[in-house]
Amino acid sequence: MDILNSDAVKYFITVLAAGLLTGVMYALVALGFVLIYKASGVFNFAQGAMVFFAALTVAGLNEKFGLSLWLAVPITIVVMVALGFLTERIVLRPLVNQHEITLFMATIGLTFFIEGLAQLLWGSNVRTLDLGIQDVPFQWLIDNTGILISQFDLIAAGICALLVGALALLFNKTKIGRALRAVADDHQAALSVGIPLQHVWGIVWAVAGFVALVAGLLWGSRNGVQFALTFVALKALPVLILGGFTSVPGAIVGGLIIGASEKLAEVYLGPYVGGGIEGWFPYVLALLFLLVRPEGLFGEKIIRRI
Amino acid sequence: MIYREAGQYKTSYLSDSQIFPIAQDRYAVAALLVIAFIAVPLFASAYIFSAILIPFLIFSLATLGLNILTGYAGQLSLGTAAFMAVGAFASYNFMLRVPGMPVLLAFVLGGICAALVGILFGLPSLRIRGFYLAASTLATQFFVVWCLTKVPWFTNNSSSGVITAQQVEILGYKFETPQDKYLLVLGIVCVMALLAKNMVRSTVGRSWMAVRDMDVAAEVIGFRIMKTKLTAFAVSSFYCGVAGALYAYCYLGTVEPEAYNLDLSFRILFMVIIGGVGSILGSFLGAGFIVLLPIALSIIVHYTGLPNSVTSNLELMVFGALIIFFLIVEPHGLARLWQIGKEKLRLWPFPH
Amino acid sequence: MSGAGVGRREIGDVILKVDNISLRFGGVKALTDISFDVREHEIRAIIGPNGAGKSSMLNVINGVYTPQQGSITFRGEQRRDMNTHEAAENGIARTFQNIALFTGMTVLDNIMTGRNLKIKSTFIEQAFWLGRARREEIENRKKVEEIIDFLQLQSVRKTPVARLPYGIKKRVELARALAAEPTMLLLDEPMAGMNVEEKQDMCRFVLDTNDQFGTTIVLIEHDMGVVMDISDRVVVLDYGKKIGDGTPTEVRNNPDVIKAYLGAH
Amino acid sequence: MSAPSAEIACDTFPRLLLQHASKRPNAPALREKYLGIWQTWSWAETAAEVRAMASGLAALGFKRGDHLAIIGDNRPRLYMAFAAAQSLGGIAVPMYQDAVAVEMMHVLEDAEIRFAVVEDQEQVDKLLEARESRPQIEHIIFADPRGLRSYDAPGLMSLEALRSAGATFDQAHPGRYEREVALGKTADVSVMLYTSGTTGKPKGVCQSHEAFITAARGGVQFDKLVATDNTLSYLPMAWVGDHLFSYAQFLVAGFTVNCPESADTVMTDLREIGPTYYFAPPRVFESLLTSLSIRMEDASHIKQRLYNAFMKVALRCGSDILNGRAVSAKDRLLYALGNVLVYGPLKNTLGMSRIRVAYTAGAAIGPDLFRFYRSIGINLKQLYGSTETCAYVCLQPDGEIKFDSVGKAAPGVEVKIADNGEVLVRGAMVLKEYYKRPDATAESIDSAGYFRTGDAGVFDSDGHLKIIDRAKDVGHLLSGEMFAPNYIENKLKFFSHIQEAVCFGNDRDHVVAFINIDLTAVGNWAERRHIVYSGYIDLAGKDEVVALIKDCVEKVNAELATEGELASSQIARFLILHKELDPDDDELTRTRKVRRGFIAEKYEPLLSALYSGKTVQHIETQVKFEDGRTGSIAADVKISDAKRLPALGKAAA
Repeated sequence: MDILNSDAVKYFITVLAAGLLTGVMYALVALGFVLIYKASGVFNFAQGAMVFFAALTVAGLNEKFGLSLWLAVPITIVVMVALGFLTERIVLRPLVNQHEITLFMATIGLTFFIEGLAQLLWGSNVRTLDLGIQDVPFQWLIDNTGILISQFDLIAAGICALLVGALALLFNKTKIGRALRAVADDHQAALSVGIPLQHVWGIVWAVAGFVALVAGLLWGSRNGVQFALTFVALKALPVLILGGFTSVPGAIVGGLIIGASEKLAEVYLGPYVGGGIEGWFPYVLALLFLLVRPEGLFGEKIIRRI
Repeated sequence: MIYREAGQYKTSYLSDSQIFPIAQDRYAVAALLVIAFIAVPLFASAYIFSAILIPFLIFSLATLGLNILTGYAGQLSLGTAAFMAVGAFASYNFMLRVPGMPVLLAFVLGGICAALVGILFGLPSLRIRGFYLAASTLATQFFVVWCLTKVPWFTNNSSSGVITAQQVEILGYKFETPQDKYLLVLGIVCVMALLAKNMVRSTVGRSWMAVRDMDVAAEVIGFRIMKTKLTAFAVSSFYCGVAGALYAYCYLGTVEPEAYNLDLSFRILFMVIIGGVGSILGSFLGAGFIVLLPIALSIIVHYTGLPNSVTSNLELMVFGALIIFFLIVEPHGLARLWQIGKEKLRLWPFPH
Repeated sequence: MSGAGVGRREIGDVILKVDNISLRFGGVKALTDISFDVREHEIRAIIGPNGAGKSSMLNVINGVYTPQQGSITFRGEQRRDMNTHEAAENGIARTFQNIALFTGMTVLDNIMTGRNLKIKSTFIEQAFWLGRARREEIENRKKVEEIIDFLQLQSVRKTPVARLPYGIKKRVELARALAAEPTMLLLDEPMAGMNVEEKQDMCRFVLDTNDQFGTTIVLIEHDMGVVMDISDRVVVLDYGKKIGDGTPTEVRNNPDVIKAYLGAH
Repeated sequence: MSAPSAEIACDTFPRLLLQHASKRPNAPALREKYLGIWQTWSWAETAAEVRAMASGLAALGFKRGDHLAIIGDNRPRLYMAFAAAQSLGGIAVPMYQDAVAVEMMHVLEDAEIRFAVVEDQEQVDKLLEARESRPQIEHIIFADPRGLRSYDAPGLMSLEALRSAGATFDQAHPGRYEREVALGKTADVSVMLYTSGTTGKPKGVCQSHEAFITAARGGVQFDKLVATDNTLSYLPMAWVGDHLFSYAQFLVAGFTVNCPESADTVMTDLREIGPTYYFAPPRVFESLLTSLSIRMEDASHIKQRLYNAFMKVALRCGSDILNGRAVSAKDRLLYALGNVLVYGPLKNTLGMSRIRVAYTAGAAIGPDLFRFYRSIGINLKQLYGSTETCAYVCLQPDGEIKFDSVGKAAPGVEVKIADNGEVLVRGAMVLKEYYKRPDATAESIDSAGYFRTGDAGVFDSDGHLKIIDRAKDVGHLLSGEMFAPNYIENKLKFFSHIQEAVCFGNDRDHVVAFINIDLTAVGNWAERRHIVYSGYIDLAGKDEVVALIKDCVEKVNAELATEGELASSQIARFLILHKELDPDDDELTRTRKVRRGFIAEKYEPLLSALYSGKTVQHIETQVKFEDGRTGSIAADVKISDAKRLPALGKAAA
């Protein structure tokens, strides 16, 4: 058991754990994508912008109006839910039954709109968001194992787990959840048994807005609230490619893989090629993966009939 | 209304398949070319050349490139800027490292390098489609820019990562003034637009559209899907590569890899959407629109007395809203509006 | 309309032979141990109730599906399975049950795509509209125009296919298949969803094609009247199995076929 | 006879052809839209094809004086067949391509057809069927081999085969073709056109080269037609008008004749070619105007207002501008603006922007219709003629256009009015004879050489001829006043809602009318009023429609009231027929003239109801469908009274 105690191994575990915990947060963003994709077949590129918008709104309310987090967060929840509803109403409803690429491009437009709106409302300077959780190593772990793991990451991971659990409950135990799943399985069938499709879509967008807020709070307090937050959402793309667009477990597993692999790659591969590979490594990984398994880890294989 | 087509009949397939079958269109295009090549250089100011006309033409070329891939071949790409970057840095290195390299050849070689990278990153398109492909083209975007930033050889060991484009000289004539550069870009863009038009009206263009519209049927009638898609990637990337080189040589002058970022890719995608998916003319309309819009916005903002910082955010919002608007109301963009208008004029005063 | 076989080209040797073809999708058996042959210049119909595996059979013949078992012999060359591109190069063209036209193109361009295998110029030559590319474009346009004339599509030549009525779309699809000058034409329900007049037209076009170009035709059709009128021989499938094979009269009197059809209706 | 020289007189069609071929070998003679483009035959190519065809016919034994039947749509090769037959001293006999077998049979037998050049399988089938009872039909030559590959009837061959046989024959007999052409005399019969014949069997009208060449020369000179003109030939080749415009004038003036791709594409093809010289019967102009109005109704409000405003300007001054009369500067300016915004585009979309001269004939044209085309700047004119006069008697000179006259006597034509009002014509263009009908010939040409046109007409003060009716149709009411049914029918038909009208009144005390509504126009009218209908019968029976037609009838009555003697011919009662009159049911001739007697017999119950005062009459009618089956339709036809006005002239007196 000496090997486990060697510095190299400890370092590896530290990196891996940090990666996995980041991955959990990726998964959280990816979850927003999956929710919307499952229910309405829209690949919502604007999820990242929604994360940014949420974080900026909380920070802005806090900074400009001096509202405490306890007040700013509920207001933002309302704003995000409204944003989700409006998006569904104004952007996606008129595009129903369009080609998926068209929907995708519409969400790119939405991304720009939301980003512009966020900065127009709150300005474009970098802000901090203090959730009261220190981003310091978890002392107990250092004492006992010598592995450095951020306390913040751990708590964030915990919150993510809670959220996933809550969503799972929502999906599996409630009436809305059952309707949602029915819609996800087959739009036509859901319609024919009388499930109000657009109602369900509105709810999904609202929930996605809420998920974006949670992600925005966590990422914002970790990295500061700034435009770069939107790039976090881009990281969710490889996560989705790995996990499959329609799978909640896929989003989680994919997030963990991407989080871990990009950190490991950066630490162990980066120095040889000049560093900064975190930016593209997940994509190339996902790309290579796609070539082997185009439908993702948990996605369903599509048989095309002619 | 202005169209008088009675009596324009075709006695050969050649005249029937010409680019502008209607005589009035031919005259209009000829007039436009005369204006662009002769009148504009005589009267336009340096500001108009460098702030409007040159970027408009270069973006048109890049949009044309993306339109070939997305509009004609149906493969969505978010990595346009990366191909532009490859074209620019490859041209730079050809100029730098090959003594006596003619600049036009360097542009072509830059385009070819971009085409090769395009083929490489187009390979996934054989197995994946739709936004899976779009997501994977993001890999190109990030990887290429990272490569150019991290490998000092590409930027000739420039410490800041910034390169300065060499002097453009063709047959001893130095292209220095904005006017010179405008004419050079205009010439290249016209020739390449013509080539693109020829491609889309020939078998290669039909193969792209066939794969776009119904790939199984395309395969059954004998198109090779792989060859078709990769040709589209290659041609598209070539166009983007040349546009990227012109962006560096005739517009920015000094340039860093980050200039070819994701934002530029999106901007060109917007030009395609607003201009018209699957339309050569649309590429020009879209580019014109998106080049002029911020200028118009800043004028408006200036007159309304709002702070200047508003402009850039307003620009984002207007772009976003316009994209959504066009996708909902007129998915084929300005080109379709133009076409509808033209049809109306042809049928005037009848509605149909 | 002339009756079956009247004055048509003489039927030749076996051009296509499928032996013991079995095809499964996952656990579902689409085709089980199917064997039959098609002779040169004949019109061979495949009939059967819905889900009998007719379309799957065509998809196996031109390589869209790969059967798990069996072999295909086309023009004397035996192979495990067909590949789509090989099939096209060997002169097998087809139409689809659900119209598979290129919706963003005009009628003319759609039919021109059918000639792609005849085009030898590279995309660079095409970009420069050089001698060979231009010549090929014009030669092929002429061929396409002959087909437009043959199928009487003159008035819609430059109409985008999306704007056409259903019956004309079907005809354009036939035109695209004919543009390849195929030796064998696979028609998947060419008359489905048509009214009586359109059906008559289509029958005439199918017979004319067979007559004029000597094209071997394998067609799937539901309308028994049509099948009996125009086909030389008929294969009957039911639940992926062959239950009858012979001339229309033989098939009509086959007790298994009668049973399957009565059972289906 | 010696070999022909270039000096030979151009007094037969084959010699005219050769002259064009030698003088302007590369100029376009014929065009046909085929395989998507306008395939062109130069004069040299045309002459060469004709030569090959003629030699081929000669090889088959076609002799001087033989008849060659020509059946099909307007195709360059069929026009060439005329010249080929004439080169050998033969006579071309064009036949209506849509004629049913029975009608065809009569002509085939009457003209003793041994040779026929036909377009396609459809015609071949008809001839093969005819041959079972008319075995003299030896050779059937078809232009389009489609579907005919497996036919093995004796004497059946393709035009392609005929031409190659001709080429071989030509080589074996050098100079034969030239000799044959040189043998032709201008007085030889060149073509035999069958009259549509409102009564009795069609008669073959024998016309010489001289007749048609004279008529063509007169027209060419009159309207200054030149070699660069273009026409679109789309009217039946068997009709005298087409023969004059697309064959005789084509060879005289040397302009280009363009053949449309198919019947479906005539409008598109017209637009593409943009002819400079155009001919159409009134019904074509009428249906064009109808479809134009319907299309305009869908236009946006602004466009409609623009259109209406400028059409007002055009109606005010358009004709005057075209006639070269003085027009105020303001109107000229407005008209010029209108030309840019409305008339120009309108003519362009109709394919008429290049027209220098357009003619209409064959039936009376409504003044509104006529005025419309002239006002937008189309030089539309009327002419008067018949099969027996090579469609050539009176023409309207430029600048002297009257809506109700057919113009002045054309160059080289003598016209006079007989005592009974009948128009008499003398000149080179008058027929040689009716084929094998010396009785009919004698009856229609008087001792002084005047041809009786059978039309009743008067000259007005400017020397313009005004045609009132068929002379034999002009009858008298019981009261003794003149009754000219056609005249009244035409007035009715000028209303766009009325497709056909048949008037009765000879030897009766008042006039009654059968009316066919125009399904398109009235259907549209009904749709705009949200009147639901299922088809012609249903629509014709609607009270609203009856009221609409009644209004038209009363307007006609009002007009008639001002016309002296004709005032007594006002329509007392009318009905809307329950079926459309149809040539297939023998109610109309192939040229769509009503067969009044036949109709009176067929619808006897309706006619007696009109005169008996009933308001409803049940009737059952046999009809023939397109596929040859017959069926019957039954309906209760409503009969209405129309208001008559006191004669204005009389009231004053």
